[in-house]
Amino acid sequence: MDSSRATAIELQGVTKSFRTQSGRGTVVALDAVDLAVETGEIFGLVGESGSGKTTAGRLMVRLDRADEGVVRVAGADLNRLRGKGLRDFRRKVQMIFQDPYQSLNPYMSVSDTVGEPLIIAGELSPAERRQKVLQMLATVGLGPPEAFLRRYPHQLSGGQRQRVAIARAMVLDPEIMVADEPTSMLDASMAVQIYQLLASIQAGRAMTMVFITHSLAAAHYLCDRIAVIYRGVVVECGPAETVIFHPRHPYTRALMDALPRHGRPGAQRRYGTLRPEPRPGRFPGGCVFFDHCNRADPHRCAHRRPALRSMGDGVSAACFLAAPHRSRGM
Amino acid sequence: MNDAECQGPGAYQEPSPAAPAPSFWRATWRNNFRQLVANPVGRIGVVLLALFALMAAASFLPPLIHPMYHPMTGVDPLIAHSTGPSWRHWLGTDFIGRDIFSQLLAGSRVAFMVGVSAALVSILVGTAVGMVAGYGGRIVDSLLMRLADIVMVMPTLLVVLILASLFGRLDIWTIVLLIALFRWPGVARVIRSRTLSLKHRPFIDAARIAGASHGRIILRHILPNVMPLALLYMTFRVTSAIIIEAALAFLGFGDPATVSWGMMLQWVWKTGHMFQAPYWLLPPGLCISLLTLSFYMIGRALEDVIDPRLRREEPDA
Amino acid sequence: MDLLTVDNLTVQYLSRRGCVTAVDRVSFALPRGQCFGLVGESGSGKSTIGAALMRLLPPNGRMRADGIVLDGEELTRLGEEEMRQRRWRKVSMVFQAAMNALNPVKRVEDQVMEAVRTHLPELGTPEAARQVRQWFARVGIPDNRRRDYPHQYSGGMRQRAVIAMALSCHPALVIADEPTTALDVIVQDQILSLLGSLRRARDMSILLISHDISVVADVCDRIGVLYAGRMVESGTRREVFEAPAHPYTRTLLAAHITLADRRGTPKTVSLPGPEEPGAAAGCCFRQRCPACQPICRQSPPWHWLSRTHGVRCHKGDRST
Amino acid sequence: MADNPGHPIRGLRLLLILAMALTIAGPAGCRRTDGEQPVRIGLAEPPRTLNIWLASDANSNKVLSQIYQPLYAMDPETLEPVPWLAAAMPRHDPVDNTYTVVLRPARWSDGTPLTATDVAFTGHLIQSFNIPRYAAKWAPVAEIEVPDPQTVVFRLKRPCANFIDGALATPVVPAHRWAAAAEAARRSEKPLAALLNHPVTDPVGCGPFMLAGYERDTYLHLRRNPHFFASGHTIAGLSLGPHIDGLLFKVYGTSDVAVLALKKGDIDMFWWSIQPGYLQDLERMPAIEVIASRRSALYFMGFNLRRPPFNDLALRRAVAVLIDKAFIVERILQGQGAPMTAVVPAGNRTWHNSAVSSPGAGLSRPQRIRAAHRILHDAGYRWQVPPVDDGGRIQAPTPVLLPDGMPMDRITILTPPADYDPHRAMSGMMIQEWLADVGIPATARPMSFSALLATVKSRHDFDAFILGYGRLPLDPDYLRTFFHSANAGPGGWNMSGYRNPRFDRLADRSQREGDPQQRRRIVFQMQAILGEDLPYIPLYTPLLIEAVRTDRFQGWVPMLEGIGNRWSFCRLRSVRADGDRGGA
Amino acid sequence: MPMGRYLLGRVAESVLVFFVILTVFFFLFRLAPGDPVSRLVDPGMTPEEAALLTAQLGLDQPAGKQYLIFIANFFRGHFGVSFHYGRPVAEIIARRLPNTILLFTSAVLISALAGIRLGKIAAWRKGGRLDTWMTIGALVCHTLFLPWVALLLIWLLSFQVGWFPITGMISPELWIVGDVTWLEKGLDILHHLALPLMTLFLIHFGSYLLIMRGSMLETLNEDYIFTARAKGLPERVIRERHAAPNAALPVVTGVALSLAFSINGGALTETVFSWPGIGRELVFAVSNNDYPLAMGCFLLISAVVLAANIVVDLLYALLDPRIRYG
Repeated sequence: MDSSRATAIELQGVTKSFRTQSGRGTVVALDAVDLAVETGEIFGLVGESGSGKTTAGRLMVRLDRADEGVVRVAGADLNRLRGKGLRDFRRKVQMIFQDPYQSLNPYMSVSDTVGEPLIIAGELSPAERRQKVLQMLATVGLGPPEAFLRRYPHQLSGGQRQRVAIARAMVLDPEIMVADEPTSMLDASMAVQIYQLLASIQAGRAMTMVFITHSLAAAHYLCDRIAVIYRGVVVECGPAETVIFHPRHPYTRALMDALPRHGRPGAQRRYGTLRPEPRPGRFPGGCVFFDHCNRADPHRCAHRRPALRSMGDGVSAACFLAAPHRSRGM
Repeated sequence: MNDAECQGPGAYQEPSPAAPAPSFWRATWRNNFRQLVANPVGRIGVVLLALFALMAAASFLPPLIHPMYHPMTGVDPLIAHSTGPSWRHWLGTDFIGRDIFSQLLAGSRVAFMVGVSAALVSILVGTAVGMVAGYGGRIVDSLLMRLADIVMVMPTLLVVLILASLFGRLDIWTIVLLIALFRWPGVARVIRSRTLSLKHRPFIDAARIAGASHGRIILRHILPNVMPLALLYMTFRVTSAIIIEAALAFLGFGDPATVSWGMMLQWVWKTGHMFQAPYWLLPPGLCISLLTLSFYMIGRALEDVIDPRLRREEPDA
Repeated sequence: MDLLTVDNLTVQYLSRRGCVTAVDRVSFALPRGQCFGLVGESGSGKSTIGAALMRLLPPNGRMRADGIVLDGEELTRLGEEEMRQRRWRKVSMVFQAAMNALNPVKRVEDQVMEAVRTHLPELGTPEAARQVRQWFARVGIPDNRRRDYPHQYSGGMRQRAVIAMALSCHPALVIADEPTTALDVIVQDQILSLLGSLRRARDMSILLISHDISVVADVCDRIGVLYAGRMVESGTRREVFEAPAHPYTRTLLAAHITLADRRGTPKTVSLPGPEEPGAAAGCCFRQRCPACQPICRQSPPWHWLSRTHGVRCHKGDRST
Repeated sequence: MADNPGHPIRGLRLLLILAMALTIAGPAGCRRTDGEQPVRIGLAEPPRTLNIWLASDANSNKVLSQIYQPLYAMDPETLEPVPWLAAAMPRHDPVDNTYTVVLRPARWSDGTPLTATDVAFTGHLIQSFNIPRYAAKWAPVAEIEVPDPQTVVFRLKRPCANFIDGALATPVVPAHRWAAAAEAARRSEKPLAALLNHPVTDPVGCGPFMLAGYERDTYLHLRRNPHFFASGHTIAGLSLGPHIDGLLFKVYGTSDVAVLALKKGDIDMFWWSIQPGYLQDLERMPAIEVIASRRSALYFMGFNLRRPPFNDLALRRAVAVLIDKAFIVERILQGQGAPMTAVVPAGNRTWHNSAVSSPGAGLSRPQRIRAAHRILHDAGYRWQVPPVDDGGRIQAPTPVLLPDGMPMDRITILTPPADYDPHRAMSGMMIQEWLADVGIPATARPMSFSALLATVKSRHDFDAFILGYGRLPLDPDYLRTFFHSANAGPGGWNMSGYRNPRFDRLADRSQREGDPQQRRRIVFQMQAILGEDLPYIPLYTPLLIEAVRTDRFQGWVPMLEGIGNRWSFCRLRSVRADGDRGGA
Repeated sequence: MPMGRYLLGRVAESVLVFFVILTVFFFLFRLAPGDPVSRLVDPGMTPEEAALLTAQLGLDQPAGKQYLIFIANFFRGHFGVSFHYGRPVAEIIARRLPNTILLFTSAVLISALAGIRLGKIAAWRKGGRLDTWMTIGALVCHTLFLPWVALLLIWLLSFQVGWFPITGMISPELWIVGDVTWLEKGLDILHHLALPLMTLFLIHFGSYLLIMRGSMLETLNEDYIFTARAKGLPERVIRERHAAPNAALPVVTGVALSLAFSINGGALTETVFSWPGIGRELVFAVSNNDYPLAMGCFLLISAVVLAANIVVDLLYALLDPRIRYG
């Protein structure tokens, strides 16, 4: 990677916790996370449900605010953003949501939905706005666009809805786009189309994109670099190709092990880093993966949390046991 | 089993791109109305309501025919006491010789007026409070909801009764206002919880990311989504407003210048005709029940149409 | 000897707008001890087949079949009460949304126990309790968590509990309807291997219903591909994966992203073709089919490509 | 989803069984006892209290008047005072202005003898605590002396025309029962409140009955007082018993239910005015007798004479002409009353001036409009379109213009709310319409009773009002109270603000005039003046309609204010056991 | 422990709400136009006497001071003295309260039981004829105009048929006799209870039926009901053990929420049936301008509703493990 490229998104020591639903406890969604996304790349955030990847995405677009740490996006410190600064920021950073059935207001037509950011930005005349909306609809592959203008979400299929959502996000030509599992609710054939659409849009506009997903395959398919996140902690980060085919962190390896082998049982080597039974007890100060880790050192890993260390090849991993030198597996 | 599976292929019809989609709201309305009358409960409700609407509309006619058919001040010059049905007075006359049928017609107008306007006000207040509380969260939410709690634990009829006895001068609009002011918390609660769930829906997040202001989010995004619910609650509020007004009038705390069904019952009652004049006693009571029933039935049926999974409202009155 | 044979199963739903056919003349056979995977996208009718086999369609559902034979017994001829007794005892189910499949106000163990006591009353309470404990051990739920309520479990544990419940009466057939859809990769892997090992240990048959072709590929011996309520292709795993005969199967396989794919690699995915109403007649896939021909306006017949491999396509005989 | 079809019924069956059980429980409740046969009386509200000093409500009085007795009672025929606890009419000494009263031998219901000390105690109690409703009557009394246990001497500060009707008609309470309570009250922070709120559970009086039971606020049982002084005596020409075991007061929340109870035979008398609607039905029943009594009641429309527009006598006259009292009586009261002419009700035969007449009596609606138009027109009122055109035809007028050419502001007629008195509320509505006939813009507005009183009595911020006194005393001293200019201040009873020096002089004289004939002339004159000046327009006196069952008890004594009087209860006899119980 | 803290919070909150209501109504009563003693005043009373009476009732003080006195007394357990009865409000309420509790609890219990039972069945047979008629019947019952129905019932069942006593709570003829056993007295009260109970039942049970039906229908759509069916459980077990307990939960809340409304009806019923309870006393006090008593009754009713809400929260936690262990 070219280290001279500018940083579009930067997270430094970001911590975020939520109250539980009953309001009696708190859940740490992100725990002192450091991340940097470079301008113009597609950055993948990979993790299981509840790992904090969506929280990270929401912090980046300032839907939530960090409890601690600095979130810097498009040159703005999000903790200090308000008023005009926030309005400018909203124009530059957009998001695509997971569930297209939920992310469109059922009572707004397609033209209203896509045109709303333009109305809020308040620059174009109604006629220009209509032109722009039509143009965007065509861009996302909804054709003929005129036919979709007066439709409502319930008259659209899932794939079409997600395209509308993408059109809405793109209508202001943002610099940065956060896509939060945009295909998890879609059938596989639709998902591929959405991936291709995102890739082409990104390539055409040199946009920075953060792609949040639970699927290593999708991350590998789309991303330049990825970060694997587990229980609110980034455990491994680096170029997609390297992280996936030469994982350093035991958790990443466990993920690879668990991937369906697609009709070829035993086709891929197992790392065997996952314990069959989790270790009993709680280890609040230790490594987040300690209780599931087959390789862990009970003395070190249970009590101290490993920091992200560079492993070479642009990869860094948060594990005491990962070895930088033997870069081709254990 | 999810819905899409049940529908199977062919359930989802891609609209033809050539034909412009029909107006969403009109189509929704027509469709909902069809569903409403498809339900036997809804059908009875609609028919009854239409009947009462007709009565209310017709209430302007009798005084035009002859001044003695004025529901409040028109007395039959020949009749000075309550009489049974006749050609001249279809439902008979009350104790000073007024025509009961014209009173009944006027009563339906008053009932609509009271019910709909009280419901409208309470729904407006309730929806506004609910949306602001649900969307505002934290302190705003706590304050508004405590206020709602306070109002909610008070039995409306008794409170209005107390206020009526304290302040005396209750005209029908004051009563309407009072009923409305004590009947919003239930709506506010429901709208609030709906708003809370909407607030975490991604389309609200999407609107925020698009830069929408709070006002815009509430008005453009939340309001349309809570409207059907508010509408549904309105039918229930109409019934409770009618019943409370009737009870108030029956107990003698109503507006004596207004011929409402409750007032008619009070006249029957206070003049000692309770068990002597069934032609006078039965119609207003039946009308109160049937009109509230019609609204209630429509509400019930609407509930199924709008969203079968909506939490059902505690029936009240 | 097949454990289950389904012959021309049709399911229709009556709605206000008329009758909707969710499953259209589907036939398949499941040999004893094997795992049969039903794959299809949403709306293909795969879950409906599961419900129809249990005879648990919603009130507006109507089913018709030339025969559903389970373990030598014709299910369609059974009365309601007889069918009730067969459920769980002969055929049980693992559900998609394990979160909601358990009654939130009853303890998990009681819910498993309930099934055993209903269907194996001859066991007696102590013996039933012992067996239930064993099942919990087998699926890997710690002893001290048996008496918990469902909401206290994690997603994976709930799915394990549902599996324990499904197997507790030793059914011959388990219908697993999207058993891992809501789960994470690692847990999914664990659940699938658990199902697999239990199947081998107990010599059960599994009907696995999933939209995820990779899950089916991992577990199943045979695979049936559903599209729009029709079975378009079925065969052994190898046959379907290595020599897909139906254009839809090929689309499905191609659309699935694996680690072998990269942004650059071209993925041929058919876009929806021109929309045309009245799709009921003819091949159901015709509007999305890249190789659609005039003959596709007629309903395609079922071609057997091998003893196990069949396809419903006009070009079926030539496409291999 | 087949289910046992009998199932839904099971839940109902349970309820049915419960309902049946409750029905069967009935006979226990209906069990008649052979022992006591009290006269069962329905009341509309529970008696407020058994403390005589707090008992300002009708229902408490109904009960307590059977227990506590005055020195002089009212003759049912002549309505003149007759000696009751007193042995004879008082001896009046005009020189030092003293009244000497000798008591009959009598005992309290606990057996202790009634003495003059009790009477003096009662007087002192009222005076020292300023007990409302009694203190004013006792104000003229300067001194009470007890020369011997059977004699009381009252020394008055000034001549007082209604001393016997007022102070000497006060119920006497036993000193031995009240002394301690009075002493305790005197020491407390708020003596009067303490006395009024003193709980009385066992009132001891010397009346025909005494308290036997008071349960759960649903009934009150009085038993015959064995020590009743008048048993076997003949007073006011009536030989007295009582011949019945006792009185059982039952409370019915609404009058229609009470009437049902009467029809069913659950009560022997409903001691409350019965709504005319029931009459037809009740009169048909052989076992029920309906008795109509006259009342000493005044229902009137009052004006605010302190400010325009009703400070103008012409306008008041016009209103008086417009009001169709016959309509109100016939339609609203449904014939159960009489139009009222003078301020003193016609039932008060001694003091009513029958020479005063209603303006416009007997006129038809158009005649009234014409008459009112003429009065107003002569007084300078004008219309753009008058109510009567040049040809004498009635037409819809434009709002009336005052003599100064200004349009008349909308005036408000305050009435009590319908729950309190539907008749007055409805009369207000009708008057509003009648006034509209000549273009007087009036609105009838019901107002809570207390707010109404505060407005007209204290704040004086009103135009006109409709009020009534359901139970005026017989002595016409209230004329002075209502219309003397000294009472026109805030809180005073001269709510209209009526000021007429001539009337004031007459009123002052009437209070001191000892000669009944002379006093009568003065009172008649006062009524005539009021009839001219019209600060009030007397509207109607309702009749009191009561219904009793005649199949168990007979012997009711009709009287002004109804049959529920002490004479009735002392003379009632059981129908069936007439012979053998009569002498007991 | 968290449950305990939560409960404490709820109680504190309710107490706060209670005092707000108390304060608002206190000043409302004081601000109202009109003189509360006016009802006690008759023409025989001079202005001086009226002023004395006002002072003796403590009404001559400024409202703020009266409020402080009221609050101070409130904490000492004195809720004021009724203008009308001249007795402490607490004493009057204490006498009426058991009657109201008897009528109300039995009405709510019986109608809730019946409503839940029938609602369950209606939902179970959704769409059937039984369901349709039950729903319509419930709606009709629910929308009946209470005082009207009450009077008709009295006329029909008490007067015409003669099954029940006309109104009231006891038959005095029976009670004034010395030798009546407690059993007979109890039966007598029950006999009087029947008709008001029936009225309240008619009005309430419909609403419970409808709530239960709705809740049950919702529950029947849940996945675990499908699971239970798939498990081959008998239908009765599914309905009684799986669906009904879950469906009954919201009904419990419904009962608490509708309590304030039921009290409206309760007051009307007590008034029509001369049932010596709180509701009738309140209506009576209101029309007699007996502010201390009206205020006392009203505060008591508010307190009961507030307490009921807390009880329901507790009950909910007891019935729903998701809350108990959440």
